Amino acid sequence: MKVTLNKVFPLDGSVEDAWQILKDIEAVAGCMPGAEITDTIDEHNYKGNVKVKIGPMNVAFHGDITVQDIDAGERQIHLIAKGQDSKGSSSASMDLVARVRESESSASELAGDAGVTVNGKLANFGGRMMTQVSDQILGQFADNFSSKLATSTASGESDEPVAKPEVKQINGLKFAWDALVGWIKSFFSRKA
Amino acid sequence: MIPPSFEYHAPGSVDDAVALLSQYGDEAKILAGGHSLLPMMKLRFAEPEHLVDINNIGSLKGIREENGEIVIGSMTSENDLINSALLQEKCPMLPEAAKLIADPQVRNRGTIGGDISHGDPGNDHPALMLALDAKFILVGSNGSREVLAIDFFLGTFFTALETDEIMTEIRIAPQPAGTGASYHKLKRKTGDYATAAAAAVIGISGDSCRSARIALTNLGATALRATDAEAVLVGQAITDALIEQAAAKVMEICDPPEDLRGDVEYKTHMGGEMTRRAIRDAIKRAGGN
Amino acid sequence: MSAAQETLERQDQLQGIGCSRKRKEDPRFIQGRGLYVDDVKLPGMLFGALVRSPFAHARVVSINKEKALALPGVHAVVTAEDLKPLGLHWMPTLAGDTQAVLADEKVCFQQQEVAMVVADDRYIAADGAELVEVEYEALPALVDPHKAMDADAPIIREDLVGKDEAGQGKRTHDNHIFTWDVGDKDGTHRAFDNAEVTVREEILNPRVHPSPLETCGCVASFDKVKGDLTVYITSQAPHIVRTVVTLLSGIPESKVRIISPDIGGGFGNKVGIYPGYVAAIVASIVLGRPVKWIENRIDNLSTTAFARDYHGVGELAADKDGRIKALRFYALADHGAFNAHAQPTKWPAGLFSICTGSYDIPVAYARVDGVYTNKAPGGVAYRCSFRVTEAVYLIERMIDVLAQKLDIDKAEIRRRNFIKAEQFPYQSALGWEYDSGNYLPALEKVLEAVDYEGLRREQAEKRARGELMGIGICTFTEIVGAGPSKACDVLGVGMFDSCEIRVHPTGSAIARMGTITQGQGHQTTYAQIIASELGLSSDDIQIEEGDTDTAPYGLGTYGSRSTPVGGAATAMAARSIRAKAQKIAAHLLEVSPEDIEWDVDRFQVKGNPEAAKTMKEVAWAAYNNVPEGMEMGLESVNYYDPPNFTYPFGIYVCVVDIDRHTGETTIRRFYALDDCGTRINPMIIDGQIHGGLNEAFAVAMGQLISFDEDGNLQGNTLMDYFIPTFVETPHWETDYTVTPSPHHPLGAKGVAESPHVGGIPCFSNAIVDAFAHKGVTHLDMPHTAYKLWKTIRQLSLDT
Amino acid sequence: MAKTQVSFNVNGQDVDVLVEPRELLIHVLREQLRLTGSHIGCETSHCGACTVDINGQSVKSCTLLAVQAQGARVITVEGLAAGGELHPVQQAFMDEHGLQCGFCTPGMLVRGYRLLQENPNPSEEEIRMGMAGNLCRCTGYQNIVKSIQAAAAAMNADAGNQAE
Repeated sequence: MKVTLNKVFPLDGSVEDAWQILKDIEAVAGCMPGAEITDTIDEHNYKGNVKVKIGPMNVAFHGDITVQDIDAGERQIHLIAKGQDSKGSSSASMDLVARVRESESSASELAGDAGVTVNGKLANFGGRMMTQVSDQILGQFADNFSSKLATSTASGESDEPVAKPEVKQINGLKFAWDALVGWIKSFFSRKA
Repeated sequence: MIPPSFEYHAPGSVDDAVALLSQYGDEAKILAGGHSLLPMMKLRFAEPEHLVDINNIGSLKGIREENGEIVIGSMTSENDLINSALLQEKCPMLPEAAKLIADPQVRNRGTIGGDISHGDPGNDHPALMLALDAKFILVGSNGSREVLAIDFFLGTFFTALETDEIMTEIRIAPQPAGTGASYHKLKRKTGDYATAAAAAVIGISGDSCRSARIALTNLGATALRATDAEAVLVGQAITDALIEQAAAKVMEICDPPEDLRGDVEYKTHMGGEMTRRAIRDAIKRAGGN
Repeated sequence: MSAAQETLERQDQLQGIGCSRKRKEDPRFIQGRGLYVDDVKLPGMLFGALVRSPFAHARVVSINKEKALALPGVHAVVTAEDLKPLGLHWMPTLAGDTQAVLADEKVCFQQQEVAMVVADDRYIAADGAELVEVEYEALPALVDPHKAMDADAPIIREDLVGKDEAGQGKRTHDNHIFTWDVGDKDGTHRAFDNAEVTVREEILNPRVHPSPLETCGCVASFDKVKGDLTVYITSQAPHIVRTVVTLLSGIPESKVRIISPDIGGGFGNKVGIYPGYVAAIVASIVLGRPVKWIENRIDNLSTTAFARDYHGVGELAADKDGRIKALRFYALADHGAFNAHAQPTKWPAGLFSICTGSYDIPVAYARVDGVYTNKAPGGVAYRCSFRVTEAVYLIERMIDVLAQKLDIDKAEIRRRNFIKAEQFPYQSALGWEYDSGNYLPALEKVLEAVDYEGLRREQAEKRARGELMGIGICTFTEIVGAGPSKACDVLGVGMFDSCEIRVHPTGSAIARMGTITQGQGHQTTYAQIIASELGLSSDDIQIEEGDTDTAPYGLGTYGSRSTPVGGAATAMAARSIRAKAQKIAAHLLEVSPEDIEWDVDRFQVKGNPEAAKTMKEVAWAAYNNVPEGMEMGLESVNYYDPPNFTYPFGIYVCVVDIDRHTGETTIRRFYALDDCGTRINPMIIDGQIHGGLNEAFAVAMGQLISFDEDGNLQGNTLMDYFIPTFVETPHWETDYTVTPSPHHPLGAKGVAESPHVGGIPCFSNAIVDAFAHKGVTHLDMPHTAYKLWKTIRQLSLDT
Repeated sequence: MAKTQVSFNVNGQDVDVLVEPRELLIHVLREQLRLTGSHIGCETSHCGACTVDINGQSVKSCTLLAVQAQGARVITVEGLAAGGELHPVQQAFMDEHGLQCGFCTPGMLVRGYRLLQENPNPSEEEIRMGMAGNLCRCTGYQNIVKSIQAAAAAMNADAGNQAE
């Protein structure tokens, strides 16, 4: 089950500030809802987790993140994240190319092309919601990214945005996974 | 398909249940009818550490009338809805719709409160509640509050319920004379979720539409209230052309995921068709034609 | 009372052939006393749970058992590595291929068996299975059989690379299994070149699953002291299982006991030998304790025995009057990752060559190519004989296509092409000898019963109003009762079947069979056969099946072979007992055997019916007073090798109304006339037909095992997989004619599968007929509301 | 996981069992109490083979925890016959050929038994709706409908006789 997404999100900060965050893999990972880097093997290889707990649903993926390419000229990174859930019953992978660039409409913009693949139990029972889910995850990633950018760029309103990523991450999780879980659930549930 | 281990709690009162929910927070799940949660646990998608079984709380069961309002306990089973003389007389759409849910055995366990609380757009009661303009009583550690159906469903599987809250009652105001209601559900087979379903509550005076509430099942991230479609009808003389316009408005707000039941185009058109049928029946029952 | 009346009364008391007697097996079932495999609980029994692959195609990089083994109550985690030393990591399939028991370095379909966790109970086993850590390296999955033989297709069976055959003759690609063809290729091509009219249609029989209500499972129990292996198993062919177990394990067949207890429906799902069985047997041998393995429903729908997945192309050549001059059928068969097709060894496409159907077609050619894909193995006969549903579906759809092309009525075109009664025994263009049939009168009987003309008139009126009504006709011929051992064997064992009868001194009897009932009511019908042959009440005749220690060797029950083969063996065994009994009777009556005649339940002296000995009396004498030099006792065993298959036929009509706003279909009427030759128990026959029609309804209208592009299964639970309930299921009308089989000792032909085989095309013909006036010639199954609405939409019929 | 004691009444007999909270009633009935009449067909509460009667209601015991049966009156197929007499529903299934492989039959019987108490004179449609939670692969349902109708007739005749 594979879905491809091409998204562009407006950013408040400058292209240069945005690039400082984008090229920092740990920072980027921090923008992924529920994701964390557990150890750094080298500058191109990391191990990480994505944990999701929503409604009665639990999914925990652990796997590898490989930095295929960091192109300072293009201000573009290419990541591949591959993971299996802790029970070995599902697997997911994401091939993400993200770049920051100038924009007419906003200070700068974040452009992401992602290919998300799910296999196993999740694909059996939740596969057909992947587009919505991936879409929302990527959107949430962008929101968190711009929040981080906002907090990183010194400004008077620094206290407000600080809380922002927190909140957004939680909501992001909820929204993103609600759809998938609700769908999976509707497969099995009859009535509560 | 074997559920994982958990600790089991069977509180005898709402207060005890709420206490357990506040104590265990995210690790606790409420067990109502169990026909949503247990299959998910068997698949190991859900692994709550604590199950709070509220089946022993008698106060959550039953259907009564209270200052004109119909009051339904959240743990009232689908079959109790079907067999309720009060509902058959004052709110016949509910027992009729309940007959379209699952199968007889499941309807003995499945509860209206559980169906609503999951905020699953595939469940039937959310749309019915929207069309009936119902109110929900939620009880938590901070006491009791009332939430309108229209404010309750926030996203797929995401409702206004806080983790320490339990839905205790559903309250439905009486329909004024000259009001008719109908629910039409298209499904692949007995026990299936709606491919598309529509509930319509229509009030008429003379041959024109006095009031209208239309809601949809399984056609979006939540049950949908079709206010634009309602606006098309209200204040107008009911004609086939008008019903067509309403159906068209309904189709505009449908955003269903594709699955084995059908693609977006099919489900959207079925949303329109179920709406046509629901409106026509509702009008008949309101005394129109 | 007159002698005639008195004879009739004695006949009735036997409750023999032709009587709708109540089933002898029912009392235990209605009181919850059936014994199914999961009901078996042996002392010290452990439970096995399988770890399955989340990928359709992947390398198994590593398997870590430690966490699972550390869980209290887990006794073992079995993987391919453990099976290798025993040579049990691969097993033979019924189709000449081999199949991985537990994934050997790679997995080739989703949910493939990777390891078995053996624990104290099913709860701990399930917990343990989650703790087995398997590292996979995903490979590109091949899902579409049409792409299987592309140059760049991923190779599924690396174990076969370089081998130019996989047990079924030459192959031309690493994902190619076999090419099988039959008939006069050149003659057929010529006939098409010179034809006045030809039609061609691509016709799919989608992947479905028999899904009996009881899933597959077993309890394996190895006695380390005695060296005996006993296996309770959900098998439609216990004797073949025993032979395979011996071939695999080296345990002498005399020390292997296979018991098929009550079986909760088979429908082809329980013919094969599955990895779970083998893993449980090995675990029991290794641990010296009984081990139970039971599938859950997801496992069942995902792994054990799919059916169909035949991607066909049908072509007919005819003259302007619709007389068929030639037939050319092709099918691409998706066999999944291992060729575990259920079939007699020499028949890689089963009996697909029955595809000329009920029609007199001078020349024909059929070809089937089998390919591997990353899907579960199988290709079983889902309530039919091997690939007969696929064959009948093609011809019964194609003759409708031809009728529409020539604008000939769909009943009339069948009249014009039927094999005539006087042509039997009939040699078909593809090599079969149809033993008997009488199609035309049966068709006329049905058309009259349903007022066919009236239905067509009503349809015309409805079409004028824009409504959708369809009338489906199916006039099919089945081929069942595999089979003559010269033509059919399984792993080299000829497809005979057997019966052993012992008559006890007091005149009751026990018969043991090589077949095994799964709901067909063998314990009743076999008893009725013996009752009529021996003149003993069927109440007093006990039938035993399924225990290889007591029953004579037989090939089992599938392909409607029980009555045609096992039933024949029963009659023959009974007849040899009666022959001996006649000598004893003559001895008791002090006349010569030639001077006595058989009358219902007794031997009487010709011309002096008063001088008679009942079979009961003879039975007693058989144990104390037999003629000089005769062996005592009254028993016989018969191994029956049928001279030919039997060819039951049927005429079905289905009337449907389709809601043009939702695509929903209402089956208004379904009329089924079946001719299965001699009818042994009409009540049971009707029940079999109801059930077969309902499974046909399920296949035609909703069943589908589907995959996404990566080989992930979709809808593998009963939420999505369509099993009709009381509410969706239509009312069935049944009827019959009787054309006995000339070569079967009783004239019986077998019936259980006809309604499935004939029902499916009848539903499809009705659905397509509803759109025929708009030029629609074919719609692939399943005919769901969703798919039909799409057609309605395309034709703008919904406005 | 600690086990808890659960006490309930099965087919007129009081029983105490020690179970884990996660144990499903169907497993406890079949494996601890050896009442193997009720079967497991789908595990997702679609097929009804596990149907038992709990406190006067038909319930799918694959989707009920054994701990939830505390204090309940449970009737399984083994409890339908009384005093060596088959229940009319059992007799009717035998007379009308309402079963084939027998796997769905216990669930059908227990559901049919309750249906006829909920509605002593069901129409064919009411029978089909009332039995819709039980799947059968063998019979095509027609003879099961006949069986329920025959049982209803027999029970009503019985009731009539007693009334006289």
